Amino acid sequence: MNIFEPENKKLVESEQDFVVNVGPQHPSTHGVLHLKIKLEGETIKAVQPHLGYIHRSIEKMSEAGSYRQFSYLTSRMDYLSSHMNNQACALAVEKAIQVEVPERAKVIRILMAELTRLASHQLWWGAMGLDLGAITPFFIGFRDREEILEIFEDTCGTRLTMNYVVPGGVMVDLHPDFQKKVVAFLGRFKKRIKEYDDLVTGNIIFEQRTKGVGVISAEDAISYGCSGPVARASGVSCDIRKLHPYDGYEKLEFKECIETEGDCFARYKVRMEEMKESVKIIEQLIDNIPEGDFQAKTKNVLKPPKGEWFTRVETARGELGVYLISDGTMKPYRVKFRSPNFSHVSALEHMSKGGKIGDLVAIMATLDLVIPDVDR
Amino acid sequence: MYDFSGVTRGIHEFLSGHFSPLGVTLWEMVIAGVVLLLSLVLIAFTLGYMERKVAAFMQLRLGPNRVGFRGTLQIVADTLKLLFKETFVPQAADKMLFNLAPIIMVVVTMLSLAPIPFTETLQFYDMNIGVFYVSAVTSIGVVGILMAGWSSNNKYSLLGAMRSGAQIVSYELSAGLSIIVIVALSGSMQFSEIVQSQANGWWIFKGHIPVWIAFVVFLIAGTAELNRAPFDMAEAESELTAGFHTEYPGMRFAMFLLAEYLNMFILAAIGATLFLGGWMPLHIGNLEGFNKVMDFIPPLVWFMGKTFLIVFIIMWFRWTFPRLRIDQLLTLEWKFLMPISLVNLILVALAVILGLHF
Amino acid sequence: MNNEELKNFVAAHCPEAVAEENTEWLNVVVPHDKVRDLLFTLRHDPNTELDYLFCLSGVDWKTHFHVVYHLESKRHKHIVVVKAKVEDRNNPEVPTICDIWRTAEFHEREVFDLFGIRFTNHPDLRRLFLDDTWGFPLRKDYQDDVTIVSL
Amino acid sequence: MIRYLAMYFGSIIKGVKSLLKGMRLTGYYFTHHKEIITQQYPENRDNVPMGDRFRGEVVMLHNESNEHRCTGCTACEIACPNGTIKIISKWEVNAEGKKKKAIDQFVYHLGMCTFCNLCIVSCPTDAIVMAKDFEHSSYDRKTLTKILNKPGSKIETGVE
Repeated sequence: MNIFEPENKKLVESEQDFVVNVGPQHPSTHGVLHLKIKLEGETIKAVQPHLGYIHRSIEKMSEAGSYRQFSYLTSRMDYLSSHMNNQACALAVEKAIQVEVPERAKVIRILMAELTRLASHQLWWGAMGLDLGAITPFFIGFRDREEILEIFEDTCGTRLTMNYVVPGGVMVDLHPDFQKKVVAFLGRFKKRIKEYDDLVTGNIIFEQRTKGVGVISAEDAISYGCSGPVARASGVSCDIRKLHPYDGYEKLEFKECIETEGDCFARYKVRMEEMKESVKIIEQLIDNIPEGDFQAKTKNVLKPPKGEWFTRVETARGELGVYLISDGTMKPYRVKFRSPNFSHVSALEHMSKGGKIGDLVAIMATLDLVIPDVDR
Repeated sequence: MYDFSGVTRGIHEFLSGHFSPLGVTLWEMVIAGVVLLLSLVLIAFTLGYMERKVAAFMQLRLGPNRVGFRGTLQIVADTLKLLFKETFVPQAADKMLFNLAPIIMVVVTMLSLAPIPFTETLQFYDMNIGVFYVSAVTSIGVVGILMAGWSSNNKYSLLGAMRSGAQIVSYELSAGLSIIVIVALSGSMQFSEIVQSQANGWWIFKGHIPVWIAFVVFLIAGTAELNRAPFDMAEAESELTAGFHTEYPGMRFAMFLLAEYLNMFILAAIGATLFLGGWMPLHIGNLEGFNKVMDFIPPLVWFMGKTFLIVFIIMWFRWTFPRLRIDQLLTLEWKFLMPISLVNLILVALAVILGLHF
Repeated sequence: MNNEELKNFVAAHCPEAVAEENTEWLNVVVPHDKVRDLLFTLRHDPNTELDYLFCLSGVDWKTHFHVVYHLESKRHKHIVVVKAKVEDRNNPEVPTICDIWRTAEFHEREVFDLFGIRFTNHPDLRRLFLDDTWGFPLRKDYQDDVTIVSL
Repeated sequence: MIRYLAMYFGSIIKGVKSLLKGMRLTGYYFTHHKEIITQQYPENRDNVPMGDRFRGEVVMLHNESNEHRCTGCTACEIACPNGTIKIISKWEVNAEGKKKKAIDQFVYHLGMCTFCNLCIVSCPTDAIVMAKDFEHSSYDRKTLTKILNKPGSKIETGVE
C-alpha cells in the first residue's frame, strides 16, 4: 500500500554541486523567501524553499485576541488582498455567532473585495514585468493601483491594511464620493487595460519567456493544493466564489476564467481575464448599492458557542480558508489560516525543475507569491 | 567652415616656442589625453543623465530634478558618493584580478574611441584599418567581465560572467557581418573614407534594403554586446542580483558604469558613422537652399545628434522590453540574426561586384 | 454523496471512526494509526475520490491532539473532515500522507513545527518556520515569557 | 520549403510588430509629459491629496474651553488589539460634591498603533478621532508615547 518512495532531500551531495542561494534578499523573491537551488550550468536540478524569515505566528497571536480583534492581523498575511482576508475572518465569526449580514454590507464587501483583487492583479502585473526584466510595466501597474488605493483611503481610511470588514458587516459606511470615483476609475481602467496588452501580452519576448514554462498538470495542481489562478490555469475549476458562494456572489454574473495549458502564460491570461471579470462584477453592483444598515447589530463582546467553523474565500491568490475553533469563551481557541501561497511554494520545485534560472523567476512571478502569507 | 585645425595648430606653435620637439610631442600627448578623459567623463555624465530622464519619462515619472538645474548635477553627486564609499575587496576574491577587471574595461573602452571621427579634423588617430581595430578592441571587454565574474568568487558573478562570455562571442559575429556590409559598399576600412563615401547620401538612404537590414542587425547585436536590456543577461537584476559586478563597491563599480555608458556611446558613434554618414550633414538631392542650411549646422552637432539618436533608440529598447532567457538569446543570434546577416552580406557582395549600388 | 452516505462509507471502511454531530460537513475522528488507511481509501475509491486536501491543521485539545484533514472532491463536490486523534502528548506520531497528496509535505512540516507532532515516513521532516531549539508554540502548554508579552 | 520560409519570416514580422507596439506605448509616454503622475512631496506638503478618513494618529478632541469628551470608560483600551492605549484615571469631586472617576492621563503609544480604527469605533462618546497627520518619524522612540488629553483639560459637561 505504501506507494511512497523517499526522495533524497539532501541538496549538496558532492563538491561538484553548484548550489545557489536565491534570497532571502533577492530582487525576484518579492520579500524574504529563501530558495536553495541546485544548478547544472543554467539548468535547475532541485529547489528547496526555506521559510520562516517573516513568521510572526499570527495563529498564536489570534488566540490572544477577542473575536473582534484577531481579524485585523490577517491584513498582514496576504497584504495585497487584505479585504478578502478580513472578510474570511468576519464570515467565520458570523457563522459562529449566527448573524445575518445586511444586504448593503454584503454588496460593499463584494465591491471592496473585487477592487482589492483588481489592485492586487495590477501590482502582480507590474511586478511580473519587473521580474522578467521590463521595468516600465511596474510603473503603469502602480499608477492604476494607486487610484484604487485612493478609493480605499477615502472610505476605509487606510490604503493597504484596511481592517474595514468586521464581524456583522463593515466598519463604517461608504464615503459619499465612492460611487462617483469608482465609476470614473473603471472608465479609465477599461481603456488602460489595452496598454497592458500592448506592452506585455503580445510581446514576443514575453511570450517566449512564459509559454511552456513551469507547466503543472491538472492532477498535480490538485495534489499540490494549488488554488486560484494557478489551478485555474491548469484547467481546474476552483473558484470559491462559484463553488461555495458567500456574501451574495451567487446573484452575480461572472465567468470563471479557466485555461488548460498550465504554463506561465496561461496563469498570466487567467489573471488578465480575472481583472476584466472583476470590472464586470463591480459594474453590476456599483449603480445599485442597496440602502440600509452597513452593519448588523451584534453584542459588544462576541461569545460563540462551542464548535468549529470553516470558511473559504477566494482571495486574489487563491483559496483562503479560516478554520475557527471556539471553546465557548470570548477568545478563539484555535485559528488556522489555510493560505494559498503556502501550497504554491510547495509546488515550486515541481514546476521549475529542469528549467533555467530565468524560468524560475518567471514561475515565481506568475505564482504571485506574497511571502508574509506563506510564513504567516 | 568649422575647423579645429586652427586651434591645434595654435597650440602646436605655442608649444614649439617653449619646448624641444620631443617635449612638444609629450605635451601634446598629455593635452590630448586630458581632453579625451574630460570629454569621456562628460559624455558618460550626459548619457547617465539622459538615461535617467528617458527612463523617467517613459515610466510616467519626473526623473532626477533636485540637484542642479532639472537634476543635471545628480550624476555628479552620485559619482561623488561612489568616490567616498569604502572600496573593499571580498576576502575570498582573487585580489589582483578583482582590481584589474574594471581598469581593463575602462581602458579597452577608451582605446576603441581612438579612430572615431567626431568631425573631419577632430579625430584622434585615423588608421587605415579603423573598423577592424574597433571591432577587435571592443571584444577584449569580455575579458574584463569574465575576470570580474571569476575573481569575485561569487556564484552569481560567475554565472553572469559566463553568460556574458557566451553572449558577446556570439553577437560579435552578426555585429561584424553587418559592419562588413558597409565596408564592402564603401570599399574601405578607414573611418574617414567611409564618411567621405557618404558625401552624396548616407548609406542608410543609398544602400536600400540590405543596409536597412544590416542597420537593424547592427542595432540588435550592438545592444547585446553592450549587455543592456533586453539582453542584459550578464546583470539580469531579477535573476542574478547584479551579475558580474555584484561584489564591486564604490568607485570600481562606477568604472563599470562608466565603461557601460562609454561603450554605448562608442557603439552609437560607430553606427552613426557607418550608416548615418558620421559628421556629414543631411543633403537632399538638388534642394540647394535646404542643403545650404544643413551645411550651416556644425559637423560636430551632426555627429552628436546622430549618435544620441541611436543612443536614444537603445535606451528605448531597454525601457520597453522584457529580458530574454539565455537560450533564447543564443537562438536569436544563431537562428535569426546570423543567417540573415550572412544572406544579406552575400546580396551586398553581389551588388558591389555587379556594380548595382548607387 | 451526501453526508449520510459518506458517514456510512467511512463507517464501513473504518469501524473505529466516530462521527461528530451538528457539523456543516461530515467530521470523523479516527485513531491516529488508522487514519492513513482511511485517507488512502477516501482518496482512491472512485465513489469518494477526495483529491483535494485544502487544509491540514493541528489542534491541541490539552489532553490530546487532533490532526485535521479537510478534503474535497473536485469531481463529486463533497467535503469530508477527518481528524486523527493522537493521545500520546509526549511522543505524538501520525503516519504521513504526503505520498497521497503532495501538498501534505509542507503542511505536515508546519504542523510538526508548531505542534511537535511527528509524521512517520515523512521524507523531509524538518522545522519549517522556527529553528530547532524553539519549542512548539501552538501547544496550549507552551510557555515563553521572553517573546510573548501578554497585554 | 517555401512554407517553412514563410513561417520563418512570418514569425519575425509578427515578433517585430509586437515589439513595435510596446515601443509605441513607451514612446507615447515619453512625448506626453502630462501623463506624469509623480508628486513632489515636500513641496506639496500643504495640499497633499489625502482621503477624508485617513488614519494618521489617534487624537482627542478638545473644544475652545479646553474640554474633552472622554469619560475614562476604557472601552478603547479593551478594544485595542495591541495595547496601544492606556488610560490612567483619578477620582474627582464634582460640583455636587460627588466623587467621580475621570481621566488623569490618556496615554497613547503611537509606535505600537496599527491604525485599525477599533478604538474609534468602540468609543461611546466620540471623544477620540483619527487625525490626518502622517509625518510621525522621530529619532527618539520616547516621543512616540503621547498623552492625548491636554494639560488642565476637563470633561465636557453633559457627557456621561
